[in-house]
Amino acid sequence: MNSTSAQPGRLLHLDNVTIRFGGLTAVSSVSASLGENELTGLIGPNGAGKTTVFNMITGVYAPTEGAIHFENRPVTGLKPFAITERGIARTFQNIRLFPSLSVFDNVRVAFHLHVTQSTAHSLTRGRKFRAEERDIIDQTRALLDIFQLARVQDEPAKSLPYGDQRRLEIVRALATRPKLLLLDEPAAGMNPAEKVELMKLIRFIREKFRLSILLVEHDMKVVMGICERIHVLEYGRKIAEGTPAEIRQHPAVVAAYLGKEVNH
Amino acid sequence: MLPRSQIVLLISLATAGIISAFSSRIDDYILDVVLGIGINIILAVSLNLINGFTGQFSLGHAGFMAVGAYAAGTLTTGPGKAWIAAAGVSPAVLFPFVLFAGGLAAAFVGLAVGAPSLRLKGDYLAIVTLGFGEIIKVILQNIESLGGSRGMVGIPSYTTFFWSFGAAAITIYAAWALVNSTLGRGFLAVADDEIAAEAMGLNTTRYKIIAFVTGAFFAGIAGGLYAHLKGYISPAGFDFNKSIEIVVMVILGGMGRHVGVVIAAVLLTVLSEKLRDFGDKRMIVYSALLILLMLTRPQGLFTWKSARKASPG
Amino acid sequence: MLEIRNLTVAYGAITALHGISLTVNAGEIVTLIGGNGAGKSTTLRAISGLIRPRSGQVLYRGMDVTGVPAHELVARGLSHCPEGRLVFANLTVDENLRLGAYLQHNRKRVAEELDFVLTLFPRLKERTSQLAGTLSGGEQQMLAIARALMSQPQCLLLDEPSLGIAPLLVKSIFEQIVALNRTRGLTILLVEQNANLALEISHRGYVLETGRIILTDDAAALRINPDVQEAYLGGGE
Amino acid sequence: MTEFLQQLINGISLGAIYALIALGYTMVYGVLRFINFAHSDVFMLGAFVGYYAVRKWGIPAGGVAGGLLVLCLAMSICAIVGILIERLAYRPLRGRPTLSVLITAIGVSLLLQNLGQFVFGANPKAFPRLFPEANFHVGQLSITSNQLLVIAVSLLLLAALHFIVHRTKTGTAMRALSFNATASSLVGINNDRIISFTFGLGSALAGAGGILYAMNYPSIDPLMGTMPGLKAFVAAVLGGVGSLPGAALGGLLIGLIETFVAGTGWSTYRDAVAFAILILILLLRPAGLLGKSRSDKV
Repeated sequence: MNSTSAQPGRLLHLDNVTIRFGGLTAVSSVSASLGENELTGLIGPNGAGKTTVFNMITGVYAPTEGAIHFENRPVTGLKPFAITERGIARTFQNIRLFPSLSVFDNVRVAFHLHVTQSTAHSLTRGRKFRAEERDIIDQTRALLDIFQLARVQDEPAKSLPYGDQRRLEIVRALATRPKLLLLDEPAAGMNPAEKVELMKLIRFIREKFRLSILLVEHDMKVVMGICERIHVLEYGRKIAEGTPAEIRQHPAVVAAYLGKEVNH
Repeated sequence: MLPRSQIVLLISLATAGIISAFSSRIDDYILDVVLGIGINIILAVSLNLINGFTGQFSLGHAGFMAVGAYAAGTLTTGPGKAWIAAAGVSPAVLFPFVLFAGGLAAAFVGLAVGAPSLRLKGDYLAIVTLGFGEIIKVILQNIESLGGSRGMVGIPSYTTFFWSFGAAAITIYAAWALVNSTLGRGFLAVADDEIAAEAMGLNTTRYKIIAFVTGAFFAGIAGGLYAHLKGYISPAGFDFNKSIEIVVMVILGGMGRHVGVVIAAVLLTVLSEKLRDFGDKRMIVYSALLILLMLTRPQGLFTWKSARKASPG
Repeated sequence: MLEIRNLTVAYGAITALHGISLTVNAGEIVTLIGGNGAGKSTTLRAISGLIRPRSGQVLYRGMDVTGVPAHELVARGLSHCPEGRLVFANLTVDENLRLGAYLQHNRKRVAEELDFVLTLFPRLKERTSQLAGTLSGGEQQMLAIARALMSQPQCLLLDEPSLGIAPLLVKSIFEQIVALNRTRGLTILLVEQNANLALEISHRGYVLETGRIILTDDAAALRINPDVQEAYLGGGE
Repeated sequence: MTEFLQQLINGISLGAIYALIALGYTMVYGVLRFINFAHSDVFMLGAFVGYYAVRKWGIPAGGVAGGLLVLCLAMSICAIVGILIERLAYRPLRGRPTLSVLITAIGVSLLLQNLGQFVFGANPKAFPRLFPEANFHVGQLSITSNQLLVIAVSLLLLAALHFIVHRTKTGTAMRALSFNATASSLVGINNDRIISFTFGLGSALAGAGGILYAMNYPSIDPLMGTMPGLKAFVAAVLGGVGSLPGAALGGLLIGLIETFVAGTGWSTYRDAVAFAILILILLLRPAGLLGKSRSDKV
């Protein structure tokens, strides 16, 4: 429970994190560490507790036991918005955009963490306020340009096709300028060609924005293809950790994740 | 150079001043209705900030209006009258300060109401705000020095065309300016998806409280104007039905639309006057229209564009 | 028994199914496999009337049942056991099962059917007066299947019966599914993430990818198909 | 002590009526997840059916048979009205945002009140005597036969409701639907029909509540439903919305609290007390005394 348990140089550290809902233990003393600029995968069969771990890191749930450290500072039990302020941004398994806001505003609003003027300044609308607003509008455009969303910037987010919505959600998260980006099943509902694109996109984001990425994903190909380290959950417990090559050979993983009945 | 929005505001204020100078030529009854329109615009636009833009359903707006009305009325009629006399300035000159004080009082109550209850959502929040509105009414009924349930009489008629529409113009400007900024987009984000808004680092509680307190402030101003227009206020005048009336304006105008809500406020005030001819059938028509509206056009009558554009001005 | 023609389903701007067609013959077990979000559950939901397709047709025993609400399809012998074990947690196991036979007014038939499903899943027998919410995950899944059987369906849509359940229980559940198919001639359309297991008990399979059917074949053929191997069977080692 | 017992009896008798109304709120919330604002006006309607039955339709009152007949009539008419309201105003909005439905419900409530004022007249009317009346004295205590009747009828109706909900197929279907509408349709339950039934049942209880209320407070007017309605709603929240025993318990508590507050020097704040309780409950224990909390899924 003390901060010395966090390892120096590690970006995110989970220390024996447990959460119980009623009588049910959804996640049971999971420990894991993430490094700077690392691409990590979190996998496991459906219902293994991946999204629950995600929700604890992002403050949606507070762990019943254990601690979470980010940049060696405790973030356990902080509210979601406070966690985002610290530099952790996320996407959702079932896309959660601001449906009635334009694509542009979806991204613009995420820049709010970097606005220096207060709410009251939007009433007086002085020179400095307007300069900053113009600056944010420019940055929003630039970001949308990078991800080829500029052409639809005035459309309401809900009218975009599925793939664009997924991408917009990632762009919106990037606008908060995170040090760690959590992606919850970004490949869900994509065909193989789109998945290849997504893998390129994730690598590109990591290089371009120099951040760490934690990926919860079902698709083994995607996870094995891009992650440097993989953590495996089953029934709320961590059963393995290692490089893709190690995970592929790991007997517990083969048994749990790929199904015991594999016989060929 | 001022931003365009502020130039528009100044022109509006000047126009209100000019029309006000000629208001003695307008028929008394019509002037009364017209000034009422200004007040209803303030009420609708301020509630729109809470219900429309921030998506927090409040059913107690009339309560904040009551606080403003009583606070302002006390300053010009009750104990405050002596202080004003002592200040030696014309009471009409002090009127904006009186209105401001009414607004502040309402904002303060808004904070006290909003801070605990904005954790609730949807119809629960609606019921709690309704409850607070009723409590405010009951408390006012029990304060004898404010006239109790008989109400407060003899409030001077300070509300002119300029004050009514000047305040309306300022309210519209403030509501527009508040949501038209990077921070202000947060209000809309809270309305759209609270969980996603939190995940983007928005302190949703803070946003809700700002919207609620600002909305209450302008409702208080409207209350002050109302008190000094009618000359008489009573707790019963700020009941649940009044809150509903304001809610209907916001819904009719299309929640979260500036222009639509203003148009709706004008139309409904006029309609309400016209329906007086129906006598006791007036409210039957009114409620039937409300149901019909929800069944046929729940998004409001005046909704055109679906996405809002960005502008720094 | 069941035929889908050009079924298209959309949620708002997002199209989940792009005109898929498939057939399930009487007495068959057919598996629908595909990745997360491929549209498997959506297909079942569209068949059972929980969602209205944008276009296309659902034919059940030769009759067009597109857009017929779920509760009427149950009356016609089409039962859908949904994903996520939607058992009534606030009701007892017994009440859950009896609700499964909601449309059956003959008490004797209900009692017979109750006996039948309880012999099928003896674990439930010991827990009939317990609230369904207090059952373990696997028991809830058994209850969900048992409840779906209570309506004596001719055709069963089964969504992810192995979801979050210990392998041993999964095995026993799958054995019961096969038994039902053999003894009662129950037609089953199965959606399953554990493709290997599902194909093992199925006659045929369809592979669904981003709302389109990209492959269909005999179950045995699908199991040795290299593409399927790599994508869904965890092959490639 | 006598004073206390007297208040206790008054409170229980008032609380029993609140409980009857609260059950309607809670049942509708259970199956549709929204607050039926018009419920309090169905309650008002119940009282007026009683009035018209005796004054205009010539049903003989004052005896036990006549009184019961009027009670049943009010319950039946209210049930029909409740079903009609759901069919016409709420069903077309199925699946729309809660707020649209809530506003529609407010509209229906206003419509009923104003139609009431138009048809019945806005002035209060004296409610006729339905049952034989008597006063019983136990020491210093004074109990009216009407108070006893209220308690007896309420208990009877509560028992009947409990039987329907827990012992009949339709009741089980109601509970299933309130747990999950998708799952209930997949076992062959026609959700629309169960919702209609729920509205009918809740409205019948409100109709009975209207009659019982008017027997004890025999001046009725078209706006009479508002306050008891709001308090019954508070009772439902206090007990935990969606929980039937909770609604009964909440009703009883609100009735007792209100009666005791009225007995003190704070009687003018009587109406505010219910709201203060509501606000406290929602802030401290939003799930209510007997309710279960639900959380948003991410």
